[in-house]
Amino acid sequence: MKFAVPVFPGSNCDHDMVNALRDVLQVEADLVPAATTTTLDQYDAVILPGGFSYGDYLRSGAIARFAPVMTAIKAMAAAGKPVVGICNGFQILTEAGLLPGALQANRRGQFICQTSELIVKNTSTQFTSAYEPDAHIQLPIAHGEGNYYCDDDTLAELRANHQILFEYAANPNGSVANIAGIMNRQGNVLGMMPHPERAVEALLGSTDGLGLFQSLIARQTQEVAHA
Amino acid sequence: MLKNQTLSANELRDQKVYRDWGLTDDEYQLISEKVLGRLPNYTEAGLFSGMWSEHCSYKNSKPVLKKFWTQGEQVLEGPGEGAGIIDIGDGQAVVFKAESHNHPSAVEPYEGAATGVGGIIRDIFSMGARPIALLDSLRFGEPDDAHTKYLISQVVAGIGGYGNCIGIPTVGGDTVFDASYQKNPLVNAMCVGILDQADIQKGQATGIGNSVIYVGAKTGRDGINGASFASAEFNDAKATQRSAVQVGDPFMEKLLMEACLEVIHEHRDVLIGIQDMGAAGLVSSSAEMASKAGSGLELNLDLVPQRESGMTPFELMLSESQERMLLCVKAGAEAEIYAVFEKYGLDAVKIGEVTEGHQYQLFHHGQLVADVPVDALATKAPVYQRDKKRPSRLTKQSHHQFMPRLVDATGTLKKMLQQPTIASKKSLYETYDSQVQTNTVVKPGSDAGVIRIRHTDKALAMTTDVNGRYLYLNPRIGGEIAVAEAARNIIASGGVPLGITDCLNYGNPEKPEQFYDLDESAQGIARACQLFNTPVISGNVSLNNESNGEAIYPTPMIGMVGLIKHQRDITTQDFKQAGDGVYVLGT
Amino acid sequence: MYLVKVYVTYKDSILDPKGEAVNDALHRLGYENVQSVELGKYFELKLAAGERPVATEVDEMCDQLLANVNMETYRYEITEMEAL
Amino acid sequence: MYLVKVYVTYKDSILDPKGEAVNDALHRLGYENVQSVELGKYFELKLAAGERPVATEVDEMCDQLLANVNMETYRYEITEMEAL
Ligand SMILES: Nc1ncnc2c1ncn2[C@@H]1O[C@H](COP(=O)(O)OP(=O)(O)O)[C@@H](O)[C@H]1O
Repeated sequence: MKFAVPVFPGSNCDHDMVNALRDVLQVEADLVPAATTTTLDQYDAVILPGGFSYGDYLRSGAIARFAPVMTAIKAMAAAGKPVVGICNGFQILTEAGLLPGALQANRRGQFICQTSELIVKNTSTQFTSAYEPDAHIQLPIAHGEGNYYCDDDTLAELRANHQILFEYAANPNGSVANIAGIMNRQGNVLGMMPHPERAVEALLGSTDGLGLFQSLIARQTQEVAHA
Repeated sequence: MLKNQTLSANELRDQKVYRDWGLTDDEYQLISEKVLGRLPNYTEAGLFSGMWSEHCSYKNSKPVLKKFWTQGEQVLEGPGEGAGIIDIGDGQAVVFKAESHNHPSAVEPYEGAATGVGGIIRDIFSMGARPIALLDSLRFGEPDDAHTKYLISQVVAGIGGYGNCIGIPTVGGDTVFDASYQKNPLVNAMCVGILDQADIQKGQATGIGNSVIYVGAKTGRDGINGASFASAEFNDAKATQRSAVQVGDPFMEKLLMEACLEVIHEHRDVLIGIQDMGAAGLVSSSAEMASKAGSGLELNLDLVPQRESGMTPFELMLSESQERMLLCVKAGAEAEIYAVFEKYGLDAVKIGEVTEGHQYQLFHHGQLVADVPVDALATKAPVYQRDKKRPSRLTKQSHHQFMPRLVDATGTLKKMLQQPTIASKKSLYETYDSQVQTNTVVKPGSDAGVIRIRHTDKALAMTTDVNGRYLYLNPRIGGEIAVAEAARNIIASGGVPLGITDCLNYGNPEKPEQFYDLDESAQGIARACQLFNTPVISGNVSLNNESNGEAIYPTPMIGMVGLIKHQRDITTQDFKQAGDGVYVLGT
Repeated sequence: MYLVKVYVTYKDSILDPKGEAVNDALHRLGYENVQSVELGKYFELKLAAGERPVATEVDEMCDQLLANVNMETYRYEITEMEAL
Repeated sequence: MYLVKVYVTYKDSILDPKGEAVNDALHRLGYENVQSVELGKYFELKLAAGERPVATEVDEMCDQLLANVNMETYRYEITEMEAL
């Protein structure tokens, strides 16, 4: 399985993601420049990394959504391949309209870096199948604008279609309905504020992020086996 | 300050405008009579004011810094370059340095703190190292008035704002609240990087005809002559200084860092020197690069990328616009360097070249606007041996030890834990991304931050410490204690201390009692460094930390780095499980 | 040449965390009479006349980039610079 | 009750990285005719009449909190809400 990790100017968790994929999960992963990459056909999945794309000076993710690589990412999403946005990646996906809602400044106005307890709400997805239903997991968060907002109708829809994958056990940032991560209706685009790539080695405090990558990889292997 | 750009050399002398820039009458005379043999023009006097400021020349602190212990077989690069370097084996090295941004942070706390972080990061990557961690050492007044609260929240936001965005984890620091810092907060930032020893860079410009290339942000009128501002005493009446505000752009710096590291790693054969434009911007970086190499230098100021129109040579040379670097590159290799910066969307422009001889020459609109010996700027500032007098607070000290009477131990403990200085700093450091780069084994909140070195079994422990109150009571012993505390923090984290950097924060050195504090504590630090085998490899001096005549406690921040050979040896401060024994070691 | 002033604010139904923070801070400073604060963005653009009407262009820029129309609204004023 | 609109912008000579970023983004989107962008703040405050004149209070709030007078300037408009 081969992952693409686009590097937007200002991405800063791009190497962390690639290190997790290559060194820990032993899968192929390439950094691809957002400004010059126009196709991702050769990849099985794409993960938009955390950071401050274009400085996040306007709204986080607002400028990145126009980067050339986004055309390729949209094509991938439309083709049903997995598209994952972590932290800034989530912000970009909402700005790009690939996921509903928006991410606002944290309720207390400050950047927060801590380990947060999450509840895995839906485990019958390609992103979460390796977790136990309602598992409580520990993942680091590190964001200033992770306060998920959507209107009531959207929330109702997210709930009805089981699109909420991760909830905070204790809401750190003011997110609507404690939302930490959601997927699109089709189930192939995931956005989440917590950082699974920071939780793949016991030395660094938690390995609870492994499940997400393992789910994706297992699904891919299955598909290949079926084909 | 920016008016009067048209003053002639004679007018400058008669109106003594140079005084506003921090040059004394004696220094002005030295320049006219000994160094140049003529009156300096407006631009030249400006160059000297920047380069001869305490910040750039260490004219008051040199005799003190000489007393530091800087040896040790582990040292690859001692004080003098952008940052010091220590061998950590396997062909790798650790690079670190600390820098104070006290005055800018007092005036404009968010940007002052942010640009302090930005500056220290440039010092590290200009050595060829990739920054892997930040620490911050903060001193504020008691947090019970609105202004102090404002300073705290803005300084902390500024540090986080920069470090979080550029993607370097902030893994440690220390925070103390004391009335002595009420009007003069201290904001010291430290950056640690690692490199392969083959990549070590020097800030030098050699080889006649080689190109001097300017990269990064455009130059604007921000922070003109900030170096002499940083070295000046603070005073409520001087509200006009408020124009010296620079805004940091961490996004730009992220691109600049990646581009510079790419040049260092992949264009090593054509890169001769690289240095950041810090205090006294273009003049200090270029003059130092030429002086170190024994070269002359010629710059065409019309080529300097400019954000504003109509900037004078004085402004261009002394602007402290952030996120700029200066490179010296082999003649003919410019295009290959431009291509790298272009990829990151950054300006890279040849603005001059290395010349024969030892003159520093600036051209503007086709005219020679400054022509001075380069060493005069970079190394010939006067050095002052200040008078030293034991402060009355020490001579008057009674030998009766103050012994608190403890009646209610629990109550006293609870009260102590409520002291802001003792209480947890979690609400502050949780606003820093301490985990980006995914190497952080021990986050803030323990004795030292610990960063593993990827693909090895090693890790680095790092800490900042000093208790100004101890130095106030006894500068020499207080200095020793500061180093000892740092060493304990490293050892308690599983590391062997390697070396230190420092920020010497003191009052006005022209006051003999203040100079006593500086000189005595430096000797204490030196002695402790020798005992712990932790040479001083870099550092920074911040004098004149006074407001309305009152100095802060003598506060030499010690930043120490230690090596942990095996990751299994990493230890943390917290109790692990019920039933474990608790021991007290030492006296 | 045109000077365009663009004001971007949150839609009414949306909580504005930054505005709340400023509101609280003003109360702490003693301005108890402040009832509410909204914090929006204010852009000043200088624009050379293009082929299309300025207002059309500005509308587009706002929709695409300057505002997030899911939660923000915008308004703008256009002045010819010669007139300044 | 008063409605107060406050506009905060950078002083000259102060770097505006946010404005630059938006300017560059607009160029990449094809709006080459954009010459410059400044990005400031826009506040809408609702204020009950206090003991002191509104303008005095607003001036103070701006100086103390809403603007950073080291690098920003502000202007404001005050409207009586009844008049709205
Ligand atoms: N400004 C800061 N930045 C980052 N970490 C900090 C800061 N202040 C305190 N810390 C963290 O909290 C711990 C305890 O802080 P403090 O009580 O000030 O120092 P110490 O225990 O070293 O005397 C430090 O070791 C550090 O990990």
